[in-house]
Amino acid sequence: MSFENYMKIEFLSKSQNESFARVVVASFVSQLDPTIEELADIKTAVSEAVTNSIIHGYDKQNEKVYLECRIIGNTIEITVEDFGKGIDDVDLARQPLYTSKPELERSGMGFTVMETFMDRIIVESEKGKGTRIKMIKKLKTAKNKE
Amino acid sequence: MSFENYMKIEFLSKSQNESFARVVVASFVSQLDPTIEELADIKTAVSEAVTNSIIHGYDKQNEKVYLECRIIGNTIEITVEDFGKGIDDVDLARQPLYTSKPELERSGMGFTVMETFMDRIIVESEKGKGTRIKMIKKLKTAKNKE
Amino acid sequence: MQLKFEVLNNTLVVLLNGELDHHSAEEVREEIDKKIESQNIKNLVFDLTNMRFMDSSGIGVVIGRYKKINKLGGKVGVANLNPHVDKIFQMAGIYKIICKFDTKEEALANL
Amino acid sequence: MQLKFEVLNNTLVVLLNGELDHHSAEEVREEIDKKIESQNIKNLVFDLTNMRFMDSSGIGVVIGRYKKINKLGGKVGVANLNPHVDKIFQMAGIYKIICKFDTKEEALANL
Ligand SMILES: Nc1ncnc2c1ncn2[C@@H]1O[C@H](COP(=O)(O)OP(=O)(O)O)[C@@H](O)[C@H]1O
Ligand SMILES: Nc1ncnc2c1ncn2[C@@H]1O[C@H](COP(=O)(O)OP(=O)(O)O)[C@@H](O)[C@H]1O
Repeated sequence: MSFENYMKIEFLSKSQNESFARVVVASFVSQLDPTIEELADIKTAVSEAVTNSIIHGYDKQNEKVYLECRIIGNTIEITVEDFGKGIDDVDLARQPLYTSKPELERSGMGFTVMETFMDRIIVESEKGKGTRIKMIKKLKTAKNKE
Repeated sequence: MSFENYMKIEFLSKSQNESFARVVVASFVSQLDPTIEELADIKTAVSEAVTNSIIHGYDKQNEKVYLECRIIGNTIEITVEDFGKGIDDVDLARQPLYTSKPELERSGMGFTVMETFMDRIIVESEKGKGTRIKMIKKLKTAKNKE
Repeated sequence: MQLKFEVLNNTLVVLLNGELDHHSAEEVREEIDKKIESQNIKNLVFDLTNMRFMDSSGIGVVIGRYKKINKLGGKVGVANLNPHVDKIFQMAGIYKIICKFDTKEEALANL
Repeated sequence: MQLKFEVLNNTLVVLLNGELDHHSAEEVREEIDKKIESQNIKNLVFDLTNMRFMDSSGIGVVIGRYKKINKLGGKVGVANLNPHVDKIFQMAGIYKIICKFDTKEEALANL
Protein backbone atom coordinates (compact mmCIF):
# COMPACT_ATOMS: atom_id res chain seq x y z
CA MET A 1 0.00 0.00 0.00
CA SER A 2 1.33 3.39 -0.94
CA PHE A 3 0.49 6.43 1.07
CA GLU A 4 0.92 10.18 0.80
CA ASN A 5 0.76 12.89 3.36
CA TYR A 6 2.17 16.35 3.44
CA MET A 7 2.50 19.38 5.69
CA LYS A 8 4.24 22.71 5.53
CA ILE A 9 4.94 25.05 8.38
CA GLU A 10 6.35 28.51 8.72
CA PHE A 11 7.60 29.96 11.98
CA LEU A 12 9.80 32.75 13.25
CA SER A 13 13.57 32.46 13.55
CA LYS A 14 13.46 32.42 17.34
CA SER A 15 15.52 29.82 19.13
CA GLN A 16 12.56 28.60 21.20
CA ASN A 17 11.04 27.42 17.93
CA GLU A 18 13.82 24.84 17.47
CA SER A 19 12.18 22.40 19.85
CA PHE A 20 8.79 23.25 18.39
CA ALA A 21 10.04 22.26 14.90
CA ARG A 22 11.28 18.94 16.27
CA VAL A 23 7.94 18.16 17.89
CA VAL A 24 6.05 19.04 14.71
CA VAL A 25 8.15 16.74 12.55
CA ALA A 26 8.20 13.94 15.11
CA SER A 27 4.44 14.10 15.42
CA PHE A 28 3.89 14.11 11.66
CA VAL A 29 6.33 11.29 11.02
CA SER A 30 4.91 9.16 13.82
CA GLN A 31 2.07 8.07 11.52
CA LEU A 32 4.66 5.79 9.88
CA ASP A 33 5.50 4.13 13.22
CA PRO A 34 9.25 4.80 13.06
CA THR A 35 11.58 3.13 15.54
CA ILE A 36 12.86 5.21 18.45
CA GLU A 37 16.21 5.40 16.71
CA GLU A 38 14.77 6.55 13.40
CA LEU A 39 12.72 9.20 15.18
CA ALA A 40 15.79 10.45 17.09
CA ASP A 41 17.77 10.59 13.81
CA ILE A 42 15.07 12.65 12.10
CA LYS A 43 14.56 15.01 15.04
CA THR A 44 18.30 15.64 15.25
CA ALA A 45 18.67 16.35 11.54
CA VAL A 46 15.71 18.75 11.64
CA SER A 47 17.16 20.47 14.67
CA GLU A 48 20.44 21.05 12.82
CA ALA A 49 18.83 22.48 9.71
CA VAL A 50 16.42 24.72 11.61
CA THR A 51 19.14 25.96 13.97
CA ASN A 52 21.30 26.83 10.96
CA SER A 53 18.53 28.92 9.41
CA ILE A 54 18.05 30.72 12.71
CA ILE A 55 21.68 31.47 13.54
CA HIS A 56 23.45 31.47 10.17
CA GLY A 57 20.65 32.34 7.73
CA TYR A 58 19.21 35.26 9.63
CA ASP A 59 21.14 37.71 11.72
CA LYS A 60 18.13 39.09 13.46
CA GLN A 61 15.14 37.32 14.89
CA ASN A 62 11.60 37.20 13.57
CA GLU A 63 12.36 36.26 10.02
CA LYS A 64 10.52 33.26 8.60
CA VAL A 65 11.75 29.71 8.45
CA TYR A 66 9.87 27.19 6.30
CA LEU A 67 9.71 23.49 6.96
CA GLU A 68 8.03 20.99 4.69
CA CYS A 69 7.50 17.32 5.32
CA ARG A 70 6.32 14.80 2.77
CA ILE A 71 5.57 11.13 3.22
CA ILE A 72 5.77 8.96 0.12
CA GLY A 73 5.38 5.29 0.90
CA ASN A 74 8.04 4.57 3.48
CA THR A 75 10.13 7.59 2.57
CA ILE A 76 10.23 10.88 4.39
CA GLU A 77 11.34 14.06 2.63
CA ILE A 78 12.00 17.08 4.80
CA THR A 79 12.84 20.52 3.42
CA VAL A 80 14.05 23.40 5.59
CA GLU A 81 14.27 26.77 3.89
CA ASP A 82 15.24 30.30 4.79
CA PHE A 83 15.53 33.49 2.77
CA GLY A 84 18.58 34.71 4.61
CA LYS A 85 22.25 35.22 3.93
CA GLY A 86 22.96 32.08 1.94
CA ILE A 87 26.17 30.06 1.95
CA ASP A 88 29.35 31.27 0.20
CA ASP A 89 30.91 27.91 -0.43
CA VAL A 90 28.64 24.92 0.07
CA ASP A 91 31.43 22.33 -0.25
CA LEU A 92 33.42 24.05 2.48
CA ALA A 93 30.33 24.47 4.67
CA ARG A 94 29.58 20.75 4.45
CA GLN A 95 33.01 19.76 5.72
CA PRO A 96 33.12 18.32 9.21
CA LEU A 97 34.28 20.85 11.82
CA TYR A 98 33.93 23.85 9.50
CA THR A 99 32.01 26.65 11.14
CA SER A 100 31.80 30.37 10.44
CA LYS A 101 30.74 31.04 14.03
CA PRO A 102 33.30 29.49 16.38
CA GLU A 103 32.67 32.43 18.74
CA LEU A 104 29.20 30.98 19.38
CA GLU A 105 30.82 27.63 20.24
CA ARG A 106 29.39 26.06 17.11
CA SER A 107 31.07 22.75 16.41
CA GLY A 108 30.81 22.74 12.63
CA MET A 109 29.21 19.29 12.80
CA GLY A 110 25.68 20.24 11.74
CA PHE A 111 25.92 19.10 8.13
CA THR A 112 27.78 15.95 9.16
CA VAL A 113 24.98 15.07 11.58
CA MET A 114 22.35 15.63 8.88
CA GLU A 115 24.30 13.48 6.41
CA THR A 116 24.83 10.69 8.93
CA PHE A 117 21.28 10.55 10.24
CA MET A 118 19.45 10.90 6.93
CA ASP A 119 19.99 8.86 3.75
CA ARG A 120 20.67 11.86 1.56
CA ILE A 121 20.81 15.61 1.85
CA ILE A 122 20.66 18.15 -0.94
CA VAL A 123 21.86 21.70 -0.27
CA GLU A 124 20.79 24.58 -2.47
CA SER A 125 22.01 27.99 -1.46
CA GLU A 126 22.58 31.34 -3.05
CA LYS A 127 24.49 34.19 -1.46
CA GLY A 128 22.09 36.90 -0.35
CA LYS A 129 19.05 34.86 -1.36
CA GLY A 130 18.78 32.00 1.09
CA THR A 131 19.26 28.32 1.71
CA ARG A 132 17.16 25.23 1.16
CA ILE A 133 18.13 21.88 2.66
CA LYS A 134 16.32 18.77 1.51
CA MET A 135 16.77 15.63 3.58
CA ILE A 136 15.51 12.20 2.62
CA LYS A 137 15.21 9.08 4.71
CA LYS A 138 13.59 5.75 4.03
CA LEU A 139 12.20 4.06 7.11
CA LYS A 140 13.07 0.41 7.46
CA THR A 141 10.24 -0.74 9.64
CA ALA A 142 7.54 1.62 8.43
CA LYS A 143 3.86 0.82 8.59
CA ASN A 144 3.19 1.56 4.95
CA LYS A 145 4.65 -1.35 3.12
CA GLU A 146 4.91 -0.65 -0.56
CA MET B 1 7.09 41.67 29.52
CA SER B 2 5.34 41.36 26.20
CA PHE B 3 6.15 38.59 23.82
CA GLU B 4 5.33 37.64 20.28
CA ASN B 5 5.57 34.38 18.47
CA TYR B 6 3.86 33.08 15.41
CA MET B 7 3.53 29.97 13.29
CA LYS B 8 1.49 28.90 10.32
CA ILE B 9 0.93 25.41 9.06
CA GLU B 10 -0.75 23.86 6.07
CA PHE B 11 -1.67 20.21 5.85
CA LEU B 12 -3.95 17.92 3.89
CA SER B 13 -7.60 17.36 4.74
CA LYS B 14 -6.97 13.81 5.91
CA SER B 15 -8.53 12.72 9.16
CA GLN B 16 -5.23 11.46 10.55
CA ASN B 17 -4.04 15.06 10.50
CA GLU B 18 -6.61 16.03 13.16
CA SER B 19 -4.44 14.70 15.97
CA PHE B 20 -1.37 16.15 14.27
CA ALA B 21 -2.96 19.62 14.32
CA ARG B 22 -3.69 19.26 18.04
CA VAL B 23 -0.10 18.30 18.82
CA VAL B 24 1.26 21.21 16.78
CA VAL B 25 -0.89 23.78 18.58
CA ALA B 26 -0.33 22.23 22.01
CA SER B 27 3.41 22.25 21.46
CA PHE B 28 3.46 25.86 20.24
CA VAL B 29 1.22 27.12 23.02
CA SER B 30 3.19 25.29 25.69
CA GLN B 31 5.80 28.07 25.66
CA LEU B 32 3.24 30.08 27.66
CA ASP B 33 3.00 27.37 30.34
CA PRO B 34 -0.79 26.94 30.15
CA THR B 35 -2.60 24.91 32.78
CA ILE B 36 -3.67 21.38 31.86
CA GLU B 37 -7.23 22.63 31.59
CA GLU B 38 -6.35 25.54 29.32
CA LEU B 39 -4.35 23.22 27.10
CA ALA B 40 -7.23 20.74 26.89
CA ASP B 41 -9.63 23.58 26.03
CA ILE B 42 -7.39 24.82 23.22
CA LYS B 43 -6.73 21.34 21.80
CA THR B 44 -10.44 20.58 21.77
CA ALA B 45 -11.37 23.84 20.02
CA VAL B 46 -8.65 23.26 17.40
CA SER B 47 -9.85 19.72 16.88
CA GLU B 48 -13.39 20.97 16.21
CA ALA B 49 -12.35 23.61 13.69
CA VAL B 50 -9.92 21.35 11.84
CA THR B 51 -12.41 18.47 11.73
CA ASN B 52 -15.02 20.84 10.29
CA SER B 53 -12.68 21.90 7.49
CA ILE B 54 -11.96 18.26 6.72
CA ILE B 55 -15.51 16.89 6.74
CA HIS B 56 -17.68 19.90 5.94
CA GLY B 57 -15.33 22.21 4.03
CA TYR B 58 -13.94 19.64 1.65
CA ASP B 59 -15.78 16.72 0.21
CA LYS B 60 -12.72 14.95 -0.95
CA GLN B 61 -9.41 14.44 0.76
CA ASN B 62 -6.09 16.05 0.01
CA GLU B 63 -7.23 19.63 -0.07
CA LYS B 64 -5.31 22.08 2.09
CA VAL B 65 -6.21 23.21 5.58
CA TYR B 66 -4.39 26.23 7.05
CA LEU B 67 -3.81 26.78 10.74
CA GLU B 68 -2.20 29.86 12.19
CA CYS B 69 -1.26 30.49 15.77
CA ARG B 70 -0.17 33.80 17.21
CA ILE B 71 0.96 34.60 20.73
CA ILE B 72 0.56 38.20 21.86
CA GLY B 73 1.38 38.66 25.51
CA ASN B 74 -0.86 36.19 27.32
CA THR B 75 -3.31 35.90 24.47
CA ILE B 76 -3.47 33.12 21.92
CA GLU B 77 -5.09 33.67 18.54
CA ILE B 78 -5.74 30.62 16.42
CA THR B 79 -7.07 30.74 12.88
CA VAL B 80 -8.24 27.68 10.96
CA GLU B 81 -9.01 28.19 7.30
CA ASP B 82 -10.19 26.15 4.36
CA PHE B 83 -11.04 27.02 0.78
CA GLY B 84 -13.91 24.61 0.59
CA LYS B 85 -17.69 24.73 0.37
CA GLY B 86 -18.34 27.54 2.83
CA ILE B 87 -21.32 27.86 5.15
CA ASP B 88 -24.80 28.83 3.89
CA ASP B 89 -26.11 30.34 7.08
CA VAL B 90 -23.52 31.01 9.77
CA ASP B 91 -26.08 31.85 12.48
CA LEU B 92 -27.84 28.55 11.93
CA ALA B 93 -24.53 26.64 11.79
CA ARG B 94 -23.48 28.07 15.16
CA GLN B 95 -26.60 26.86 16.92
CA PRO B 96 -26.12 24.00 19.35
CA LEU B 97 -27.16 20.64 17.88
CA TYR B 98 -27.39 21.93 14.31
CA THR B 99 -25.54 19.68 11.90
CA SER B 100 -25.79 19.20 8.16
CA LYS B 101 -24.33 15.69 8.45
CA PRO B 102 -26.40 13.70 10.96
CA GLU B 103 -25.74 10.62 8.82
CA LEU B 104 -22.11 10.81 9.93
CA GLU B 105 -23.27 10.88 13.57
CA ARG B 106 -22.13 14.48 13.93
CA SER B 107 -23.57 16.03 17.06
CA GLY B 108 -23.80 19.62 15.89
CA MET B 109 -21.88 20.70 18.99
CA GLY B 110 -18.63 21.74 17.31
CA PHE B 111 -19.22 25.48 17.34
CA THR B 112 -20.63 25.33 20.87
CA VAL B 113 -17.48 23.59 22.06
CA MET B 114 -15.29 26.23 20.38
CA GLU B 115 -17.33 29.04 21.92
CA THR B 116 -17.25 27.50 25.38
CA PHE B 117 -13.57 26.64 25.45
CA MET B 118 -12.23 29.83 23.88
CA ASP B 119 -13.00 33.42 24.91
CA ARG B 120 -14.24 34.49 21.52
CA ILE B 121 -14.69 33.01 18.08
CA ILE B 122 -15.15 34.86 14.81
CA VAL B 123 -16.57 32.99 11.83
CA GLU B 124 -16.07 34.26 8.30
CA SER B 125 -17.47 32.12 5.54
CA GLU B 126 -18.56 32.52 1.99
CA LYS B 127 -20.49 29.95 0.01
CA GLY B 128 -18.23 28.29 -2.54
CA LYS B 129 -15.17 30.16 -1.31
CA GLY B 130 -14.32 28.76 2.09
CA THR B 131 -14.38 29.29 5.84
CA ARG B 132 -12.09 30.99 8.31
CA ILE B 133 -12.53 30.52 12.05
CA LYS B 134 -10.59 32.77 14.39
CA MET B 135 -10.47 31.77 18.05
CA ILE B 136 -9.03 33.89 20.83
CA LYS B 137 -8.17 32.91 24.37
CA LYS B 138 -6.35 34.77 27.10
CA LEU B 139 -4.42 32.53 29.45
CA LYS B 140 -4.88 33.25 33.11
CA THR B 141 -1.69 31.84 34.48
CA ALA B 142 0.59 32.49 31.54
CA LYS B 143 4.31 32.94 31.86
CA ASN B 144 4.43 36.24 29.99
CA LYS B 145 3.02 38.75 32.39
CA GLU B 146 2.18 41.95 30.61
CA MET C 1 -7.50 4.25 19.58
CA GLN C 2 -7.47 0.86 21.24
CA LEU C 3 -10.62 -0.81 22.52
CA LYS C 4 -11.00 -3.50 25.14
CA PHE C 5 -14.27 -5.32 25.61
CA GLU C 6 -15.76 -7.19 28.54
CA VAL C 7 -19.22 -8.74 28.73
CA LEU C 8 -20.83 -9.13 32.17
CA ASN C 9 -24.46 -10.29 32.41
CA ASN C 10 -25.68 -8.83 29.12
CA THR C 11 -23.74 -5.61 29.76
CA LEU C 12 -20.96 -4.69 27.35
CA VAL C 13 -18.14 -2.70 28.92
CA VAL C 14 -15.92 -0.81 26.46
CA LEU C 15 -12.60 0.47 27.73
CA LEU C 16 -11.38 3.26 25.43
CA ASN C 17 -7.66 3.67 25.23
CA GLY C 18 -6.45 6.76 23.37
CA GLU C 19 -7.98 9.76 21.64
CA LEU C 20 -11.58 9.89 20.47
CA ASP C 21 -11.94 12.30 17.55
CA HIS C 22 -13.52 12.20 14.10
CA HIS C 23 -10.61 10.11 12.81
CA SER C 24 -10.95 7.36 15.39
CA ALA C 25 -14.75 7.60 15.75
CA GLU C 26 -15.58 5.40 12.77
CA GLU C 27 -13.49 2.49 13.98
CA VAL C 28 -14.85 2.85 17.53
CA ARG C 29 -18.42 2.91 16.26
CA GLU C 30 -17.95 -0.15 14.04
CA GLU C 31 -16.20 -2.24 16.67
CA ILE C 32 -18.80 -1.51 19.34
CA ASP C 33 -21.73 -2.13 16.99
CA LYS C 34 -20.23 -5.45 15.94
CA LYS C 35 -20.02 -6.53 19.58
CA ILE C 36 -23.56 -5.37 20.32
CA GLU C 37 -24.87 -7.35 17.37
CA SER C 38 -22.82 -10.50 17.80
CA GLN C 39 -23.19 -10.96 21.55
CA ASN C 40 -26.47 -10.89 23.38
CA ILE C 41 -26.06 -7.35 24.70
CA LYS C 42 -28.60 -5.28 26.60
CA ASN C 43 -26.71 -2.50 28.38
CA LEU C 44 -23.53 -0.62 27.47
CA VAL C 45 -20.90 1.03 29.67
CA PHE C 46 -18.18 3.33 28.34
CA ASP C 47 -15.19 3.15 30.68
CA LEU C 48 -13.20 6.32 29.95
CA THR C 49 -10.31 5.80 32.40
CA ASN C 50 -7.72 5.79 29.63
CA MET C 51 -9.33 8.15 27.15
CA ARG C 52 -6.74 10.88 26.77
CA PHE C 53 -8.71 13.21 24.50
CA MET C 54 -12.26 13.70 23.26
CA ASP C 55 -13.96 16.35 21.15
CA SER C 56 -17.59 16.63 20.01
CA SER C 57 -17.14 13.60 17.76
CA GLY C 58 -17.33 11.61 20.99
CA ILE C 59 -20.81 12.98 21.67
CA GLY C 60 -21.93 11.60 18.33
CA VAL C 61 -20.47 8.18 19.12
CA VAL C 62 -22.16 8.00 22.53
CA ILE C 63 -25.55 9.21 21.29
CA GLY C 64 -25.40 6.87 18.30
CA ARG C 65 -24.79 3.89 20.61
CA TYR C 66 -27.57 5.13 22.91
CA LYS C 67 -30.05 5.01 20.04
CA LYS C 68 -29.04 1.45 19.23
CA ILE C 69 -29.16 0.22 22.82
CA ASN C 70 -32.39 2.08 23.50
CA LYS C 71 -34.10 0.11 20.71
CA LEU C 72 -32.95 -3.08 22.40
CA GLY C 73 -34.54 -1.88 25.65
CA GLY C 74 -31.21 -1.34 27.38
CA LYS C 75 -29.39 1.50 29.09
CA VAL C 76 -26.08 3.28 28.52
CA GLY C 77 -23.66 4.51 31.17
CA VAL C 78 -20.34 6.35 31.21
CA ALA C 79 -17.77 5.85 33.94
CA ASN C 80 -14.43 7.34 35.02
CA LEU C 81 -14.74 10.67 33.23
CA ASN C 82 -12.18 13.40 33.62
CA PRO C 83 -13.53 16.95 34.20
CA HIS C 84 -12.89 17.96 30.59
CA VAL C 85 -14.98 15.17 29.09
CA ASP C 86 -17.63 15.77 31.74
CA LYS C 87 -17.85 19.42 30.61
CA ILE C 88 -18.34 18.37 26.98
CA PHE C 89 -21.05 15.83 27.84
CA GLN C 90 -22.80 18.37 30.06
CA MET C 91 -22.73 20.95 27.26
CA ALA C 92 -24.49 18.49 24.97
CA GLY C 93 -27.11 17.60 27.59
CA ILE C 94 -26.10 13.97 27.37
CA TYR C 95 -26.99 13.17 30.98
CA LYS C 96 -30.68 13.45 30.11
CA ILE C 97 -30.40 10.09 28.41
CA ILE C 98 -27.22 8.53 29.76
CA CYS C 99 -26.15 7.87 33.36
CA LYS C 100 -22.82 9.01 34.72
CA PHE C 101 -20.98 6.80 37.24
CA ASP C 102 -17.77 7.25 39.18
CA THR C 103 -16.54 3.73 38.51
CA LYS C 104 -17.21 0.81 36.22
CA GLU C 105 -18.38 -1.24 39.21
CA GLU C 106 -20.90 1.44 40.14
CA ALA C 107 -22.17 1.42 36.56
CA LEU C 108 -22.52 -2.37 36.52
CA ALA C 109 -24.36 -2.38 39.85
CA ASN C 110 -26.82 0.32 38.85
CA LEU C 111 -27.71 -0.04 35.19
CA MET D 1 16.71 22.58 30.40
CA GLN D 2 17.20 22.07 34.11
CA LEU D 3 20.65 21.67 35.64
CA LYS D 4 21.62 20.08 38.92
CA PHE D 5 25.09 20.50 40.35
CA GLU D 6 27.11 18.48 42.80
CA VAL D 7 30.71 19.11 43.85
CA LEU D 8 32.76 16.13 45.05
CA ASN D 9 36.49 16.61 45.74
CA ASN D 10 37.13 19.38 43.20
CA THR D 11 35.00 17.58 40.64
CA LEU D 12 31.86 19.30 39.40
CA VAL D 13 29.08 16.92 38.36
CA VAL D 14 26.38 18.44 36.14
CA LEU D 15 23.15 16.54 35.75
CA LEU D 16 21.38 17.71 32.59
CA ASN D 17 17.63 17.43 32.63
CA GLY D 18 15.90 18.11 29.33
CA GLU D 19 16.89 18.93 25.76
CA LEU D 20 20.28 20.33 24.80
CA ASP D 21 20.03 22.36 21.61
CA HIS D 22 21.15 25.80 20.45
CA HIS D 23 18.30 27.41 22.41
CA SER D 24 19.26 25.87 25.75
CA ALA D 25 23.03 25.81 25.13
CA GLU D 26 23.67 29.39 26.20
CA GLU D 27 22.05 28.97 29.59
CA VAL D 28 23.81 25.63 30.13
CA ARG D 29 27.17 27.15 29.21
CA GLU D 30 26.72 30.14 31.50
CA GLU D 31 25.54 28.18 34.49
CA ILE D 32 28.36 25.66 34.27
CA ASP D 33 31.02 28.35 33.75
CA LYS D 34 29.73 30.25 36.78
CA LYS D 35 30.09 27.13 38.90
CA ILE D 36 33.56 26.39 37.57
CA GLU D 37 34.67 29.93 38.36
CA SER D 38 33.01 30.32 41.75
CA GLN D 39 33.89 26.95 43.26
CA ASN D 40 37.38 25.51 43.32
CA ILE D 41 36.80 23.13 40.43
CA LYS D 42 39.35 20.91 38.72
CA ASN D 43 37.45 18.18 36.89
CA LEU D 44 34.01 18.15 35.26
CA VAL D 45 31.55 15.30 34.70
CA PHE D 46 28.46 15.58 32.49
CA ASP D 47 25.84 13.15 33.76
CA LEU D 48 23.46 12.66 30.82
CA THR D 49 20.99 10.24 32.45
CA ASN D 50 18.07 12.62 31.97
CA MET D 51 19.09 14.35 28.76
CA ARG D 52 16.21 13.61 26.41
CA PHE D 53 17.65 15.21 23.28
CA MET D 54 20.94 16.56 21.96
CA ASP D 55 22.09 17.88 18.60
CA SER D 56 25.50 19.22 17.51
CA SER D 57 25.06 22.26 19.76
CA GLY D 58 25.86 19.84 22.58
CA ILE D 59 29.25 19.08 21.03
CA GLY D 60 30.05 22.78 21.18
CA VAL D 61 29.04 22.97 24.83
CA VAL D 62 31.17 19.96 25.82
CA ILE D 63 34.24 21.06 23.83
CA GLY D 64 33.92 24.62 25.18
CA ARG D 65 33.92 23.33 28.78
CA TYR D 66 36.82 21.01 27.93
CA LYS D 67 38.93 23.99 26.84
CA LYS D 68 38.17 25.77 30.08
CA ILE D 69 38.87 22.78 32.31
CA ASN D 70 41.98 21.86 30.33
CA LYS D 71 43.49 25.28 31.12
CA LEU D 72 42.88 24.57 34.80
CA GLY D 73 44.76 21.28 34.43
CA GLY D 74 41.63 19.18 34.91
CA LYS D 75 39.79 16.49 32.97
CA VAL D 76 36.28 16.16 31.55
CA GLY D 77 34.12 13.04 31.52
CA VAL D 78 30.67 12.12 30.22
CA ALA D 79 28.53 9.45 31.87
CA ASN D 80 25.23 7.67 31.23
CA LEU D 81 24.97 8.34 27.49
CA ASN D 82 22.23 6.86 25.38
CA PRO D 83 23.31 5.33 22.03
CA HIS D 84 22.11 8.35 20.06
CA VAL D 85 24.25 10.84 21.97
CA ASP D 86 27.15 8.41 21.85
CA LYS D 87 26.85 8.35 18.05
CA ILE D 88 26.98 12.15 17.87
CA PHE D 89 30.01 12.38 20.17
CA GLN D 90 31.77 9.65 18.21
CA MET D 91 31.08 11.48 14.94
CA ALA D 92 32.77 14.58 16.34
CA GLY D 93 35.78 12.64 17.63
CA ILE D 94 35.10 13.89 21.13
CA TYR D 95 36.51 10.81 22.83
CA LYS D 96 40.02 11.88 21.83
CA ILE D 97 39.84 14.53 24.53
CA ILE D 98 37.05 13.44 26.83
CA CYS D 99 36.51 10.15 28.65
CA LYS D 100 33.30 8.19 28.44
CA PHE D 101 32.03 6.34 31.53
CA ASP D 102 29.06 4.07 32.12
CA THR D 103 28.10 5.69 35.40
CA LYS D 104 28.75 8.84 37.39
CA GLU D 105 30.50 6.77 40.07
CA GLU D 106 32.85 5.28 37.48
CA ALA D 107 33.65 8.79 36.25
CA LEU D 108 34.35 10.06 39.76
CA ALA D 109 36.59 7.09 40.53
CA ASN D 110 38.64 7.41 37.35
CA LEU D 111 39.07 11.07 36.48
N1 LIG E 1 20.93 28.25 6.54
C1 LIG E 1 22.20 28.73 6.43
N2 LIG E 1 22.42 30.01 6.03
C2 LIG E 1 23.67 30.51 5.92
N3 LIG E 1 24.78 29.80 6.21
C3 LIG E 1 24.64 28.52 6.62
C4 LIG E 1 23.36 27.92 6.75
N4 LIG E 1 23.53 26.64 7.17
C5 LIG E 1 24.86 26.46 7.29
N5 LIG E 1 25.54 27.58 6.94
C6 LIG E 1 27.03 27.73 6.95
O1 LIG E 1 27.61 26.45 6.96
C7 LIG E 1 28.49 26.32 8.07
C8 LIG E 1 28.54 24.88 8.57
O2 LIG E 1 27.29 24.51 9.10
P1 LIG E 1 27.18 23.32 10.14
O3 LIG E 1 27.90 22.13 9.61
O4 LIG E 1 25.75 23.14 10.49
O5 LIG E 1 28.00 23.83 11.41
P2 LIG E 1 27.68 24.93 12.53
O6 LIG E 1 26.20 25.21 12.57
O7 LIG E 1 28.14 24.30 13.79
O8 LIG E 1 28.45 26.15 12.16
C9 LIG E 1 27.97 27.31 9.08
O9 LIG E 1 28.95 27.69 10.02
C10 LIG E 1 27.53 28.47 8.17
O10 LIG E 1 28.62 29.26 7.79
N1 LIG F 1 -15.40 24.60 7.57
C1 LIG F 1 -16.70 24.42 7.25
N2 LIG F 1 -17.09 24.39 5.96
C2 LIG F 1 -18.38 24.21 5.62
N3 LIG F 1 -19.36 24.05 6.53
C3 LIG F 1 -19.05 24.08 7.84
C4 LIG F 1 -17.72 24.26 8.27
N4 LIG F 1 -17.70 24.25 9.63
C5 LIG F 1 -18.98 24.07 10.01
N5 LIG F 1 -19.82 23.97 8.94
C6 LIG F 1 -21.28 23.79 8.97
O1 LIG F 1 -21.73 24.12 10.28
C7 LIG F 1 -22.43 23.01 10.85
C8 LIG F 1 -22.29 23.00 12.35
O2 LIG F 1 -20.94 22.75 12.71
P1 LIG F 1 -20.59 22.12 14.12
O3 LIG F 1 -21.27 22.94 15.18
O4 LIG F 1 -19.12 22.00 14.22
O5 LIG F 1 -21.28 20.69 14.13
P2 LIG F 1 -20.92 19.31 13.38
O6 LIG F 1 -19.49 19.35 12.92
O7 LIG F 1 -21.15 18.29 14.43
O8 LIG F 1 -21.86 19.20 12.22
C9 LIG F 1 -21.88 21.80 10.13
O9 LIG F 1 -22.77 20.69 10.18
C10 LIG F 1 -21.68 22.34 8.72
O10 LIG F 1 -22.87 22.35 8.00
